[in-house]
Amino acid sequence: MNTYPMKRVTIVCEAYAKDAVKKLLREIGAHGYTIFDVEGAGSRGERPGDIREFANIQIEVIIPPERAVVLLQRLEKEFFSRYAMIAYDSDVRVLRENKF
Amino acid sequence: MNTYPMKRVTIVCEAYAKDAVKKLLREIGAHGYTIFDVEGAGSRGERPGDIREFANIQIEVIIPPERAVVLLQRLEKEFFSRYAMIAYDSDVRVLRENKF
Amino acid sequence: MNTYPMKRVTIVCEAYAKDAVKKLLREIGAHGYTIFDVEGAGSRGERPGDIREFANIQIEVIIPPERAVVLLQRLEKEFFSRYAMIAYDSDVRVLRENKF
Amino acid sequence: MDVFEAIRANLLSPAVLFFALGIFAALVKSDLKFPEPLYVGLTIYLLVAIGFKGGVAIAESGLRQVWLPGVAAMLLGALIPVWIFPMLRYVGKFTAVDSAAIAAHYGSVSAVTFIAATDYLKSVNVPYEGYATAFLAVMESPAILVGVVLGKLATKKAGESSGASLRTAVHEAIFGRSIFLLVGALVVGALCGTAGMAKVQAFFVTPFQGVLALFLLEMGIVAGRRLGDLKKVGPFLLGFGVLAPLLNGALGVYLGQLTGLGIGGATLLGVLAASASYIAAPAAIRMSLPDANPTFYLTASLAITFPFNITVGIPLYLAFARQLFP
Amino acid sequence: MDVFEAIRANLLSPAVLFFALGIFAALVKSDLKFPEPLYVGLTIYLLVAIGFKGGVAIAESGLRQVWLPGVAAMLLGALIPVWIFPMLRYVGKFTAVDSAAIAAHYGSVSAVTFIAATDYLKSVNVPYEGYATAFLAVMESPAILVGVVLGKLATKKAGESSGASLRTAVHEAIFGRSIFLLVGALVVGALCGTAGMAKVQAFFVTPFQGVLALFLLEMGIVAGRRLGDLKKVGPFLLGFGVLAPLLNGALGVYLGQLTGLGIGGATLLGVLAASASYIAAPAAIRMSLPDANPTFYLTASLAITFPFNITVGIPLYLAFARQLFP
Amino acid sequence: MDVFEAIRANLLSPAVLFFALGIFAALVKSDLKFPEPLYVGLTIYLLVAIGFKGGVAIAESGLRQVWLPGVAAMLLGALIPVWIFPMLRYVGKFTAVDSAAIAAHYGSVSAVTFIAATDYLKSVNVPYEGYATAFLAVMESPAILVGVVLGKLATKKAGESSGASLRTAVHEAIFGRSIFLLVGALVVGALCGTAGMAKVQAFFVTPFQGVLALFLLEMGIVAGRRLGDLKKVGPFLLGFGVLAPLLNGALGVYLGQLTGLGIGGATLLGVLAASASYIAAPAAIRMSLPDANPTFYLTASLAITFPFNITVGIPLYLAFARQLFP
Ligand SMILES: Nc1ncnc2c1ncn2[C@@H]1O[C@H](COP(=O)(O)O)[C@@H](O)[C@H]1O
Ligand SMILES: Nc1ncnc2c1ncn2[C@@H]1O[C@H](COP(=O)(O)O)[C@@H](O)[C@H]1O
Ligand SMILES: Nc1ncnc2c1ncn2[C@@H]1O[C@H](COP(=O)(O)O)[C@@H](O)[C@H]1O
Ligand code: NA
Ligand code: NA
Ligand code: NA
Repeated sequence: MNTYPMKRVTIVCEAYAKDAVKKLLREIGAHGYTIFDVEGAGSRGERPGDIREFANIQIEVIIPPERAVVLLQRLEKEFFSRYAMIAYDSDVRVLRENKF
Repeated sequence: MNTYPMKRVTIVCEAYAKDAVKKLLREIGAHGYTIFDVEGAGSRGERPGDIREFANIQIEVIIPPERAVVLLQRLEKEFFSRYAMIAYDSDVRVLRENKF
Repeated sequence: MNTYPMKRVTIVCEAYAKDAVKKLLREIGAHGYTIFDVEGAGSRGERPGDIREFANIQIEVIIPPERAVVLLQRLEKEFFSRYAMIAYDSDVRVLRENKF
Repeated sequence: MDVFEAIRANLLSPAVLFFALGIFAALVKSDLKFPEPLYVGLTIYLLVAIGFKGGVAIAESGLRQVWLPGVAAMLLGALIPVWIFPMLRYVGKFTAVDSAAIAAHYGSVSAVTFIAATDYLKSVNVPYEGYATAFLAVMESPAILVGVVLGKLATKKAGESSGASLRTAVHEAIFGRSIFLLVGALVVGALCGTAGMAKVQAFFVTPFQGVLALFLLEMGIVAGRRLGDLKKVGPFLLGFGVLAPLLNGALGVYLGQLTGLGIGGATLLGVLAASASYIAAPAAIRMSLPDANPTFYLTASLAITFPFNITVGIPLYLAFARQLFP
Repeated sequence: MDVFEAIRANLLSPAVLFFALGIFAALVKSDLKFPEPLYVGLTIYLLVAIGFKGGVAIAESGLRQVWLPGVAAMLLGALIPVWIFPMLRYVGKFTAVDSAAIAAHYGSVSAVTFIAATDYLKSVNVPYEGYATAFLAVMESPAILVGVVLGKLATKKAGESSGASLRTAVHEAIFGRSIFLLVGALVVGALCGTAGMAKVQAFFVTPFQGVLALFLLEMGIVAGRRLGDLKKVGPFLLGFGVLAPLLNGALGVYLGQLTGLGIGGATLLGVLAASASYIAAPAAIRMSLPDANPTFYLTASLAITFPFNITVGIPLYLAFARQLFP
Repeated sequence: MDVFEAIRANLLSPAVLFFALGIFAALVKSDLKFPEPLYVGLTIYLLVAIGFKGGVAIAESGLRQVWLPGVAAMLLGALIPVWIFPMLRYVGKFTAVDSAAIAAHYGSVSAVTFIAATDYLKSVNVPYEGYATAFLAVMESPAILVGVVLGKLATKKAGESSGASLRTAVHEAIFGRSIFLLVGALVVGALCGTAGMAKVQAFFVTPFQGVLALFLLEMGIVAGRRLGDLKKVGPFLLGFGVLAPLLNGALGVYLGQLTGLGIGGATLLGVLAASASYIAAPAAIRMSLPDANPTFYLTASLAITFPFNITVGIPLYLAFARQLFP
């Protein structure tokens, strides 16, 4: 069984950033994404996720390494100053290289 | 403190595949699993997770590397063609080697 | 774009351990955390997450490697015997080193 | 009151208007969305309420009147796939497993369509047999099982692997959420009868129509979201999604009259025959015929037949019943 | 009406039948499941409604009648652990911390059992003091605190570390979700009295019994899921789960009569004494006595005592009250 | 009844008492928390119910009476930001984008505050125009759009990038969850009129006040959680959060009388002008003016103005209306 190296970029942010991030993912050509409703705390304080105004999400995207770089750069440039958000990437291995 | 290398296999799929995947996990001898209700999009379109018929889940399993291979192979063979699903693995380190 | 190595410590445990774990995270100086409501099964049996008494959560924390060690050690010493819980760490790369 | 008048009246009911509002919300991409637990909660409420009411009605009328039309309803449900399957397979040129899957959905029933029909009958003051819910209960599973068997035979023939065992299908078709709630509440209602009803009426009966209206708002959103798939499924399925209900509906009404139901009851049996399942069937089929393409059966039942029945179908079946009955 | 007749009547109420349906659903592994938010929502509704009603009743009757039985109830709750702890520790051979944890659960109370009892009293036309809810409110915490102290002392002795501080326990026992809602709604009800009741009656009172029935369906599923653990806990705890309520129930009824309550009120005090907490206590105990094994106290209170009280216990306590009162 | 008496009466209503209970729960860090789906469900219920009722009222009274005060309300909403923006910018020394964001919130409206006001008017037997809900509907969006435009101009000037396009704002302001539900239900209600109302009354009207009380419990928790931010926003915003509603409220009442509304209707228009949005506005602003600091506008509208209006404001606006009307 061959597996192929990919990056998983994880973005945790306030729910209001959802559409903007989705748009960005389309632009960089991600083939898909997975979104979690989460609770959390960070420099922007607690996000109990009790009401929409303070809701928090985690977005995970599997993309080829080169795209991951672009994604992180644009997140840093366009999002970090605006939204409660963190982003990081890690290495994963997938089975169907060209699905991602 | 000793930590031991394990694989974390992540499966994102439509909720209807849940029981089938759980069965598979038992068969390959996983000692546990964690399931998330998620929203997502991929080649099989959007899964807003609004109603059960379009619900989406993520399953994470910590297992020894050799078992991870078996799991991924069987997922590829028996599930990929049938269900909206992706699977990938990554390296993690645990504290209690024989718990997994 | 520079990225910096961090550890992501993942803790999956019964919901009742939540406050205790949060307290621990404060003590070891984590700057934030993200919490997921999950379902799961392990050596302590099924946690269907249907009612609070059997609820299950996953906590993810991004911290510097040296702190990760401390966190895992204290979890092993103070929590594993008491709560339904697993913990493991993995390598990630972040953009803002001193945010974590 | 002529047919068009009847349809107009139906279209102006809160339930149907909220359904339309939901479709509109989906079309304009409003961020309006019912959280899944709310959807599940409303479903549970509606199924338990309708089942309980039906059970009490059976306790009152006794099984003697129920069994004949009940058996007829069951047979009808089981036989509908038998004409739908070949039609899709050989006329529509669908794969065997897809044909079987769709057939299962149209033989089975939609509880919400049934509920909307009772709502409509009330509003036009047409009385109906309270125990008609029993027909809803007995019609949900048989078609699913028939469909799964058809699918298995076909895939067996083609030598493909056959996914989750038939046992899964049986279990899902009998103990699956919706059917279990409906039958369970029916039995509970039958056991505690009017005395029990007196206690819970204020929750299960009085606000019922309002809850239905709210639920149809959500159903509109869900159906609206699938409208995009209409082009994926092709013209044949579009036509099928409208004609099949008309045919099955007529069959149902006719059978209702034959087995001694009144205008109301016959209409409801017609509605059941005409309706396509989108809760019980998709779950059972997805798990036991995983090779069938969900886009086909979900779009047909949810985005074509369901809206058609809710808006135009129900008044038509009543009109047809009015013709049949002297 | 003799006892068996009374039990039969209780078993045929919608609430109990839905509870049985829930257990059945769990046994046949139906995928029927209430989403957690729905469960929480129903809990909130029931606690607020019962608390509010009780508060209004207090506003009407005045504290003068409430305080004596209230104090008695409180003492009863605090003392029950004192006989249960040694019994489990030395007869049942449980560890000290497990004994303390279980004792806390049986000294504390189950709001749902209390609500089901009021439901039953209504259906058999036995009047009861509306302010009885106050007893429910004051009995929830004391036993938890006593249990935690017992557990701490024991574990201290054994020199083990003692988990979350006692402060956690106190805070959880006073401000924990269920007790907070109950007491809070009670105070709100007492403050706005009948005038306020008139406004919210249609939501908090009229549909109440129906909501209870639906909630018991879920409780049945939850309890049913734990039935598998019965073999894990051993025969002693099985017997204990049935005998302890009978004994505590008798105590409660007797104390009720002593402190001047009527048949209805005395029965309710008996039900409270007999019931075991499965919302407030597990939360507080898990956090302040983490070394206690949840399987023991959850199975005992949720899978043994709760079903026993709901089905057979409640009518028995009423029957006993009928004996006591001339 | 003098003002203080009126305020006392308001403070002792179930709705306000439950709101206070919620704030208390947050302050004592009770783990009481409504799951988000429950919060969303209650919001949907309240918006649909109030919208539907308003629509039926319009169907009854006809548009002729509604349009004049309706247009006035709309203008009022659009103009409030025009005096609030410079005040915050130049007196309060807030950044342009923050001033614009806050202005949008105060020009827009809070549906829950409006609902609480109708609740209050009922309890003090002051009749009001049922179609007043139409004002709620038309006042929600305009101020948001004005605010966004002000913010864009400012940020453009400052040459910053301008986040999500104005189109997002317009879409969110028109099709956003809350406004969509309200207007949609209003149209549905207007279309099916009293006939439709008869069907759904038992769900959308009868239990309404009780649901409001329960919802305010949750709102209290949410507002209470933000109290900690009060020190972050500084004294100016604290004063602003109380004075702005008083001023806008007076404006609203006055305008109501000018355009021919009765005491009740004028009070409600005052309440609308005085209220600050915390559902529609935050969503639209966060997406179209991401550079504005949410702590300012959320704390002001949710933790200062909302509690003020619910407790003291509403009776004051009524008192003022009583002065104005001969
Ligand atoms: N160190 C961390 N580990 C895990 N999640 C974090 C961490 N810091 C922040 N987060 C998540 O990211 C969200 C936004 O972070 P912030 O912008 O720092 O408030 C928080 O609500 C958390 O859910
Ligand atoms: N590139 C991706 N990154 C993250 N999640 C994905 C990706 N592609 C697919 N998924 C998830 O996997 C589910 C099934 O994928 P698919 O079979 O491609 O529709 C989707 O609904 C997503 O939740
Ligand atoms: N091998 C595993 N892989 C993924 N999650 C696990 C695994 N084992 C346990 N868990 C999670 O950790 C929780 C507690 O584990 P345990 O203490 O073994 O019952 C379970 O409910 C699961 O959610
Ligand atoms: Na059918
Ligand atoms: Na007790
Ligand atoms: Na305003």
